[in-house]
Amino acid sequence: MRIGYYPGCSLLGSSREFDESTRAVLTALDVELVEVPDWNCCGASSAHVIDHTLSLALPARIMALAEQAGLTEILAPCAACSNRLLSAQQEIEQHPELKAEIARIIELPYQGTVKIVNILEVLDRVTERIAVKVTKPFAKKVANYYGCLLVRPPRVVNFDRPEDPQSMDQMMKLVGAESIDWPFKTECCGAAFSVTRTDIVAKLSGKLVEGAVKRGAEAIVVACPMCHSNLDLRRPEINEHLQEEYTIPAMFITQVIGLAMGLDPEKLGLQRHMVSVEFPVERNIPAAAGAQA
Amino acid sequence: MSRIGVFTCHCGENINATVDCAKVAEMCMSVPGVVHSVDYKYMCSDPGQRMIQEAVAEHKLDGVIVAACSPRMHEPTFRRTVAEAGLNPYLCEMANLREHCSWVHEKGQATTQKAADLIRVLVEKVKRNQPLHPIKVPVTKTALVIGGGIAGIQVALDIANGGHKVVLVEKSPSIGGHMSQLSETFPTLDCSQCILTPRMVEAAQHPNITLMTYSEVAKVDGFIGNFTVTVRKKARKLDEKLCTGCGLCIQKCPFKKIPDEFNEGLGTRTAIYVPFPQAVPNKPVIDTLNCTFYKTGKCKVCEKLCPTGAIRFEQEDELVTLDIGAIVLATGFKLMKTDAFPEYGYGKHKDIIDGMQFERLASASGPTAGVMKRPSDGKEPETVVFIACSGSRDRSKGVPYCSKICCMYTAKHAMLYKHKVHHGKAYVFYMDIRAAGKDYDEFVRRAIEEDEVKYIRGRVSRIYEEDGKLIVKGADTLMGGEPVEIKADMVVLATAVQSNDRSEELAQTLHVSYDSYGFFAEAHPKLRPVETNTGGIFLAGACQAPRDIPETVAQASGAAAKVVGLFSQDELTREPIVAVVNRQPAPVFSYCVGCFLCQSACPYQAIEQEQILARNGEVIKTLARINPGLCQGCGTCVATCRTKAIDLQGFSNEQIYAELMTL
Amino acid sequence: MEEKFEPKLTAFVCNWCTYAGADLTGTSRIKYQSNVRVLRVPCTGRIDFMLVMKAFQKGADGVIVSGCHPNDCHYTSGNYHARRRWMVYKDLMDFMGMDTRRVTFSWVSAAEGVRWAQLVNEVTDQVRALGPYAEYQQLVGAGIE
Amino acid sequence: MSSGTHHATHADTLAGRIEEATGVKLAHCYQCGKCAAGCPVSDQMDLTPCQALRMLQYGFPELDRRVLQSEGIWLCLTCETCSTRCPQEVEIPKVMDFLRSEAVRLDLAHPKSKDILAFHRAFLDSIEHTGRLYEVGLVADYKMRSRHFLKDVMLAPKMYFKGKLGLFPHLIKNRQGMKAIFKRTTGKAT
Repeated sequence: MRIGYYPGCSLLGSSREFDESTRAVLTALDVELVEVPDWNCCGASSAHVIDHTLSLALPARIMALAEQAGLTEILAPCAACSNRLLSAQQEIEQHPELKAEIARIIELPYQGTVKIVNILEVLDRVTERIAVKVTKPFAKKVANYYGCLLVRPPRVVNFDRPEDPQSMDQMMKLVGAESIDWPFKTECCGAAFSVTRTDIVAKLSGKLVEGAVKRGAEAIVVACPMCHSNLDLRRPEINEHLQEEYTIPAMFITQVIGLAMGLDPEKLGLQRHMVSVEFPVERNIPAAAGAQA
Repeated sequence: MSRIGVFTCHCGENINATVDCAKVAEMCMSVPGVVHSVDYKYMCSDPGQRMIQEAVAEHKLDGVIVAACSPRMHEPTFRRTVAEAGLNPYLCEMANLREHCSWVHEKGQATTQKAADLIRVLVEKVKRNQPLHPIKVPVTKTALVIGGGIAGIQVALDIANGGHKVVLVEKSPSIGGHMSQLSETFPTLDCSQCILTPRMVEAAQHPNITLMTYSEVAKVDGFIGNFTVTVRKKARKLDEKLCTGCGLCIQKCPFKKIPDEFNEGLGTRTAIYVPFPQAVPNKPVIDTLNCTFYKTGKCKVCEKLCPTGAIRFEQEDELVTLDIGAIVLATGFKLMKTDAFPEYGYGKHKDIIDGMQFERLASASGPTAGVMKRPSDGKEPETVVFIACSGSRDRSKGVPYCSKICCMYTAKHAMLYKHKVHHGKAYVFYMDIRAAGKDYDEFVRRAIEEDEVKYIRGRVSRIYEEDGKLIVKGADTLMGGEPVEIKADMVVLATAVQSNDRSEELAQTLHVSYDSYGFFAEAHPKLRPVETNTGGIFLAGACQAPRDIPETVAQASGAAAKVVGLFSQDELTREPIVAVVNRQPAPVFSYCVGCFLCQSACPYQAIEQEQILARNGEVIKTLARINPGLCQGCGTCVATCRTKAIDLQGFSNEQIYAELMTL
Repeated sequence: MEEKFEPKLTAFVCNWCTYAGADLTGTSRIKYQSNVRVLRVPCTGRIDFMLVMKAFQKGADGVIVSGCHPNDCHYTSGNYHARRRWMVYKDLMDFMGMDTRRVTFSWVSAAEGVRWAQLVNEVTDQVRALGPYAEYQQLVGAGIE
Repeated sequence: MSSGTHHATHADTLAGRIEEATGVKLAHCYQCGKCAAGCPVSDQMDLTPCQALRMLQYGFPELDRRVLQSEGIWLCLTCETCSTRCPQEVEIPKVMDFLRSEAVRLDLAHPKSKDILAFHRAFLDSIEHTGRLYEVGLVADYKMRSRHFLKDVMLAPKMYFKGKLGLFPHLIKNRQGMKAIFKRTTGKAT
């Protein structure tokens, strides 16, 4: 299987481990990733605040480049990126007069024919291969955290059900984990306020961490770099807000699957987390030195 | 040679002001075939009508044209006038000089000319008018009522008391419907079963009513006064004549773990069961999907124990054919299920229930004997949240319409809860309180003022479970949308009222229209609310739109009155404006070539196939035949017919072409 | 002196919507041009387009066909049949070299008295502008039908 | 049969401009408050979403102005919870986007939006120049704009040692093209 790949900016920097683990796991599953040439930032949560046309043009350039490279599908592991790409694609589709305008702005022909898929959709196609490769079942209780952008707005993403989604839970079952039943699967973590309104992030993400721990989870599994950085990088602020010392790690779904498939934790970028990925019973996952946040 | 009389009316000054009526009368005299032409101030007045009748006799008229107002106004008047003078009423036509001429044009030569033209056109038509006779159709004076809830019971009793036979068909094992499940009723809080069960018994014992429970309508043919209905009587696996309803079989049935439909899944029942103790008829049925014998081939405990030997495992469904004169649809509604609400947990929380489940919890005959216990652990709920408009007025995930009954029953539920749990707290989230009805708003105010139910104006965005409580996240829009969070023990969703399962299928079987939500369509939203567009088929209750008990009963009596009115005649008279297929002497028989294109065009299924047989029984020709009982006279088949074999009486090709020739 | 051309218009209208609508125009005393002659039929579904041809043959310069709005047909679906037939007929008319601008297909409900007056005025003006339909009448006169 | 005529929303009101730009018709909102009930930050807003929509429904200039000046519109996280649950399918996040850009355009933005705007501007500047987000540059730029020099100062070294912060930007090849996109949309080339 061969598929276009749009890592997005976060996966080059603050969420490198998502890129590393995605590549590691998909390579092990014989999925070939073809990076979109000379890709740019999708505009994230900033472009649409400042200028609407810009928020369409930036994703359109990425899709146009993919078309040029002969790609029919793009995997965008970052939930925010895939959401931006999908929204822009649909809006241009609904307003045909925009198509020419956008093509002029980005100086590239744009068809809008590339299919945008998220990491769960790609993993779902290779469940049989995953099942075969699971050698070290991830026998932990996990809280699956989907966040906002993977399932919302349903009219745009058309993926899983918008409340209480199930796709991650099924994937976790496949690799031996037990998913807790919790109500915060799609509650917002504070998203783009990570830098500007850390107080709000501490409160919203704090509710998630607390809720997961309270229900016995040993790890929070995510599929979005923004969610991950709020739950991981912002843990000190969360703990301060809650007056607690929560050490439950937040892991990317690809890291969990990678571990279950017996891949090298270092290749999965586990050492990069601020909250170390350590489990009291199982000791075979080496915690990187100085990983205590 | 025709002898036509033309009578031009001044209508006071209404026509005469712009049309020179005397001139028109004079001009008409020169039209070939016209032997008499006069004008008069008021043709519809007594002297005017007498003038026409005298002229018919005096001039031996064989056609009359009254040039006056719109035929939609006075055509029946003048047709009656000529009929009294001994002329066939269909030989009288009206020229519309008022609405289509004098009122819409300026005074002048052109207007007078147009008036004369309008008459001239009709002279040519009347020359070709045939005497027509009203069509008489016999009436079978037996009504079929489909649905045995309060609507169907009321219709059946009213028709039966009017002296006519009624067959009441109900798909479940007992009549009673949703009303039998209710605890108390608003706005009086009287016990639902106490007022309903006497009616159920009365219906069962009425000499004019035949109950067919556990039965469904399979097929309907025919037309008003003359329907042929096939009913599928589902096998109860029991000889109803032998069964005494002693209930021993039910007590001893070993399989007792089936979710009980009557208790909305809050209790269990056995595989052989009656839906509820007061069921009518009080005869059990065997649920073959759950019965151990049908699953494993062993058991038959009921058969062994039955003192009268009434159990019949081998019994099959039976088809019964009935001759019916009128049909009343009273198939009721269903409630949207709690699993339709993503943000309220897709129905996974046991303590989030719908309104009907609350009725069973509050009912003295319910699974808790009327004691407030929540479904998950049987504890008494100390805080209950009621959410109105769950799925109603929600174009996104529910239905866009208002379900009408929820405001009232939610107030009732909150009140009943407070009466049972005095120290409990009841909260109602609502958007608007729609309590228009006698004593309705007073009832809601009582809930708020006397029973201290807290009403919060806002929708609930989310419900989830935390530490054994249901966290209800709403907002109070009367406080600017301030978020409100309530930790509840139980949540009751007033879920939307929807049309019953398979109502579209039934509508198609009966050829009645239905709206996009599956509710049956009335013939006119204001003036014909209990009729359908199909003659002889009427509506009662919530199968037409959400409605409460008083409205349902009123509409049921209205539908019954329509049926009794229909049955008061031995024959139905219909306008003879119907299509006919022409007949020719053998060997042609008809110009019809049997393509049956007309059949697909006819909106009333009025076109049948007729075989012309030779003496030896051989089919010589298959022709279209129009059933005058079903034909409504639209003429679509006439325009569709390729060989011009069909014509429409009163608007025949000959007549219309003749009209055209004069223009 | 040549007289000003006044077109002859024939209108086929259904009894339940457009005829009643035209009645309402009258009761509302809304004035319109007097060139139209109305023929009442039960339903637009009754209108065989041979009738329209006949009208032209007999000297009509324009024809109006009007009935109930879609979904409002007194006979449930007669107007749909009329609409379908008109779509086919229009192409045929065009193919035969007849002027399709001379037939106006419209919906006027029983509540649209104003609309009926507008329709008649619009069509009258339009047909007046087109001039007499002499071509067809000459053809018919020459025995070509 | 239609007895009424369709009126266009008055384009001179904010509601009219919203409908024109986003296609969202504010008259659809019937004030049920479900948006405010589910919004993760409505408790911190000076105007809750339903309140803001209510004010806009009037079409009064003074109410339009109050909405544009509110802090609430800057707190919207675009999490789409409201639009997903709205029974009337009102796409509130689209409205919020438009309100923010109007507030900036008319110079009415709430003082507290300064930091949030500074962040978005720094973010976009970063991609305008490099094509991709340059996180170190973004943070430095944001600090300059917001004047929060010491905030998160301890986080960066940790991230650097985890390999999460690159000291140098990732440059895409067609940077001229990126600049052109910005020039053609935001209308400024910096």
